[in-house]
Amino acid sequence: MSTTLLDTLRQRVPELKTEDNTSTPAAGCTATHVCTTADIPAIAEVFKQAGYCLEMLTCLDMRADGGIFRLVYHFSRADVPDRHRFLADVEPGHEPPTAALLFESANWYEREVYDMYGVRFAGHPDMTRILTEEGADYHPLLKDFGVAHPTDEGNGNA
Amino acid sequence: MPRDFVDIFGNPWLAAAAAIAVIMGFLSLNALMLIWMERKVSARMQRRMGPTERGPFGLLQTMFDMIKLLGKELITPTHVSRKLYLSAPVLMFVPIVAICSLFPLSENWVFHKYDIALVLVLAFSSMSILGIFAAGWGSNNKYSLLGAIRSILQNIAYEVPLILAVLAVVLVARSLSLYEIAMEQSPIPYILFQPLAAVIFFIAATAETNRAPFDIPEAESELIGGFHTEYSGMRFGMFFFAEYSNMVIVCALATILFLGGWHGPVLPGVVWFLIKVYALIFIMMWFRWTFPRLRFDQLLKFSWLLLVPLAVANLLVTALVLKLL
Amino acid sequence: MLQQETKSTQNGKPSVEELLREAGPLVHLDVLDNLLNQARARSLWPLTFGLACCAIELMATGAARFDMDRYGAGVFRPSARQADVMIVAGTISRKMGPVIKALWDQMPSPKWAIAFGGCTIDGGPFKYPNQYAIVEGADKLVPVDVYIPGCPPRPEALIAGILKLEEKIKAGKNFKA
Amino acid sequence: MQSLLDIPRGARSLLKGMGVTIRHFFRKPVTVEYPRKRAPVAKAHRNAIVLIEKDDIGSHNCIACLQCEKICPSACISITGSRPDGIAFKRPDKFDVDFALCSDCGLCLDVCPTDTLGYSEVYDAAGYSRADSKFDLLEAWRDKEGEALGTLRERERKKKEEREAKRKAAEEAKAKAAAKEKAEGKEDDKTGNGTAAS
Amino acid sequence: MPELIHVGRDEDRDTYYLNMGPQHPSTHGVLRLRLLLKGEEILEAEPIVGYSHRAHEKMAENRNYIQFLPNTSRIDYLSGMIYNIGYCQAVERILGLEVPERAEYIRIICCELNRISSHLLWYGTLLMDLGGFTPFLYCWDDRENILDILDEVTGSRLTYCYGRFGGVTMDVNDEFLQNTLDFCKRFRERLPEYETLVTENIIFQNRCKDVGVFDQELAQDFALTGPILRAMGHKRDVRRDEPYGIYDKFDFDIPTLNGADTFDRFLIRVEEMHQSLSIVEQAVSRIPDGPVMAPKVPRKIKPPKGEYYFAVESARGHFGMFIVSDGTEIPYRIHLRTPSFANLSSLRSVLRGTMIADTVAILGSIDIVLPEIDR
Repeated sequence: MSTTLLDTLRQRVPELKTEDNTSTPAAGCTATHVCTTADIPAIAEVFKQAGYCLEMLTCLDMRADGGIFRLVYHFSRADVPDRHRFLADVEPGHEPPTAALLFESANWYEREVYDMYGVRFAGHPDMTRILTEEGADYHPLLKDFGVAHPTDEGNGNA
Repeated sequence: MPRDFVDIFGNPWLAAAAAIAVIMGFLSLNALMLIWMERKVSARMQRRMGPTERGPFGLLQTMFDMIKLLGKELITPTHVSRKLYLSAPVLMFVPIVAICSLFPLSENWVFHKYDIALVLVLAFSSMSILGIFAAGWGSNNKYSLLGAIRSILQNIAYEVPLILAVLAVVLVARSLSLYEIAMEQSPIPYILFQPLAAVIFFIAATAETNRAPFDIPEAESELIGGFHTEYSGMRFGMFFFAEYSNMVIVCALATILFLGGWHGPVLPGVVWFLIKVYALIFIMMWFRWTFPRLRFDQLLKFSWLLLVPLAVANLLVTALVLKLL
Repeated sequence: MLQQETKSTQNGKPSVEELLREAGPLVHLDVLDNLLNQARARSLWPLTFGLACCAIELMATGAARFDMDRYGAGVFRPSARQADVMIVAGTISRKMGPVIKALWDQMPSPKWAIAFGGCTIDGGPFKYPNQYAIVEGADKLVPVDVYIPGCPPRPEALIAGILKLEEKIKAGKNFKA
Repeated sequence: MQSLLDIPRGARSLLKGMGVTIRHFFRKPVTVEYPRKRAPVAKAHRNAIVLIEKDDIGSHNCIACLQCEKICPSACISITGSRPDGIAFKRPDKFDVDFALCSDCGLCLDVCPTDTLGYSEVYDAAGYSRADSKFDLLEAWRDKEGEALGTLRERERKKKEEREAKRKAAEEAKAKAAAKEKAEGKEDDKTGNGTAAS
Repeated sequence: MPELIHVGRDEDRDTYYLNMGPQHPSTHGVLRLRLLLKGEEILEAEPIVGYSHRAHEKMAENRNYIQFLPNTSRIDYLSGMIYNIGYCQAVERILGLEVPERAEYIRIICCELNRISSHLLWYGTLLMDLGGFTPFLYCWDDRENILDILDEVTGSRLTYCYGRFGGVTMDVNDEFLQNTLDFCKRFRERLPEYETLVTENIIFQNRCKDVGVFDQELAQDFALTGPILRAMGHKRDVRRDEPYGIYDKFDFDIPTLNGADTFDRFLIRVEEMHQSLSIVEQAVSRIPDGPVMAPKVPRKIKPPKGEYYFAVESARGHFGMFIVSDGTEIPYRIHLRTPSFANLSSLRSVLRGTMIADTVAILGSIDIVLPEIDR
């Protein structure tokens, strides 16, 4: 079943690097794939046909090593536990294509990623902030935003 | 024939003033008692204790509430249309005092002997809806507006079965005077003749006072405060006051029409009358603390599609039976 | 005329303020004030206003076992116009700040505020340097009368807080913390 | 609306519902009248942390190691300690807890090496100002501090004496052993000499 | 906080915006629903969240793994125990820590009791939203019994911090087990009473039947999870699909109905309470003796570098923790995939065409907790 899925995936996105995680249960997903943001809509379409849902979408601030934001997509199946993780890198300032047209849940996820990281999504129906206060001009989850760098032994509050 | 107030005081104006004084006294005492009773009944039904710390069994709690409400600041929001907003509590309260003067409490306890008391009661009771609408429309607040619209539709919808049920009784008693209706029922209360009319009357009456499953106009969980959202201090107290007085009126009407007013084996007339009224009030409170709220359109359908046909059918059957007798 | 009078106190004549102070108020309102305070203390209507975890303990206090209604405080008024005491229960986020301020202004005048829970005293477990999301303490928004620490405090703590607020109201003007 | 046949079923369900509430009307309420009677609170209930009396010192046994201050997620503990003379461990001069910040997580109790932290019995604290929720934990032990220092010094002295006694015993043992060896050595020499001489 | 009436007249319909503002008796916290209304019928519904955003994820990045524990039970304070122990299980799986058998059983008992108490609170608030106040008080009375039992061993009533990496802080005595059994027996006797008072009540059925029907593709579109998904016919439960802890040793079935309306969501949760009761009874009867803490737990938790994901079944649905570690003691990123965030976003398309009274019923049946949405 999932092999046919991977084949259709590879047809649509040839240069997809896949790494199988069934051996490491802690990773929590059957396979991790690294792709570019351009082919996210294609991937989303494949998973939509296969009946998967976009369970999670978040972002990592990797500007320290590599100067990029890394988007993490989780596609998960309804009845059989099968989860695929997609990592897509975004240069700061670029706008990855939105997945909200295919998966409605992406609408709020992408708004949250924009709110927290400042990564805007092209084609998003309502690209506004969702969680922070009205009139907030900062993106809180960026690594350099307002945290006293935590020393190893004490916590950030010392 | 009983000596009514006009005979006692001679001059009718004096009699009217005395009647108003008695009614206001009775109503305010009654409202304090009922609010306390409602909180205690609801508490007991919910496994808790209700007001206990203020006076014996918490009896003084409502008095403190009223004094506090008197001492509150009366906010008149700027975006409010003052005339409607300020007149609403008065509009709501005046018909109640008027209705109370029509009830015969017992053989010789009646303010004035009217021969068409029933028509007056129904006329005045439909006036109090103006107060609710003035409050809702006047306070220029979307929630209050919704509450006002809902209360008008609901009162119209439940006025019709109320009147039809009352008509059935009038047919049987062949009189419009509350005093004579009550006198007719000395041996057997009309509830035995008209059980369906009694049920319809009681359901429509609960809806009339915006209580229990029909408390859509001030549905707390949807419309925050319904029509009295913008009212504070003693103005809100007046709405509270009016609601409980409405309850008394409706239950008094029910006792006179169906439970035979003051007729009862041993105790004096007035005591029987009050026992029956408070029993019906207890049932109303019982309704409130058991049932969830009807949705607005179901409420209207329930009245137009169910209560009204039943009431009309009941009326026809009564007329037929009376014709044959 | 009053101003010159006060200036001429050097030659030993008592100034007008002293005279007024000795004479005391012309109309003794404090008896009525005291009566109103006694009534206000005994019927505090809270505003239904739960923000986060402490709201559950607020509901627990209104429920069967601890029953705030024994003190007349069980009448939860949803509309701010009819509430006397605003029990701020839960973390106050920055986005919620103006809403609380607006609700406080909508409440009629003799009004009090109870800061229920650590977050409303000074940020609670969510306080760390450069915290961007919460208002650290309800007294930055509304004048708080009673602080109840705990995360979340037990329902008994809220009843104790209400009793403390009642003492404060009963004491009226000459209340010393 | 449901069909006309439903009315009896509907009415019966309403009446049975009313039966439930009226039954509760006559049952005893479950309310605990708080100030008058207090509901039993679990022993393990977590309130504000306090220093508890530890193994017969007559006072707390906090050695101001600042472990709890480091681990506390909301940094609500602040301690300054100093070493009184004659005692190996430090004693806290200031032990303040801002209970408004505390989230009752219990990490400080896990981490305390001398297990001298516990939970207080007061679960209904309420105050008129922010300062009412800042507790000074040493206040309860201030008067017992002198006596505790006495017992600690005395225990320290006893330990020092034991150490000296042990050291002395060790030396004697060594000395005796050395003496014994010398004694055996002399016999060896004698035997040795004997053999050598013959 | 109702705004002034400004009636926006577009060509044929007079519509107006109504603000079921952050302070509303039936928005279960500080959700703001901006409704575009025509009379009582809703044309557009926009849930506005963020009013209790407390920066949990930012706090995860400035304290080490053990210090993030108290935060976990405050994300969704109704299933605080499930979140707290879920976080411990996530880190244990990353570190490969073995938890002793008795601790696993205690965790199962506490999580299921917490699930029942969360469903009881949902039961009460749903009924209060529909206008019946009495069931709310009955539910709270039973919930207080659960809180007493859990208070006995965890020390707190709502925001538990009972789990540690490698086990639990305090062992459980026989009195706790006996109390749990008594509660289960007494609660089973009370459930029929709720049945007559609410489930068979004709008014309640009219208010809930065929109200807020979720059509099938919503499940995939909005990534719905939890009782909402199970009311749409999908037999999906993280405890069964991706078993964690020792859930596979217990036999409990996952209730599913396919009416997908408020009444079915109601029945699903009532059935789930029965299932949790049976799990608790099985766990109490088979709990072994032994330690409650793993023998050697590393003093400093430094998970190896990499991305990990762990999911548990909370009372509201699939709660997942996406933990990214860079090898140090401070987590690089912990993203909390909370169920209500996705479930609430489905409100946008479900509320079209319903009435205000239905909004309250649907919102109550979705059972959301605001700080879990705003994190």
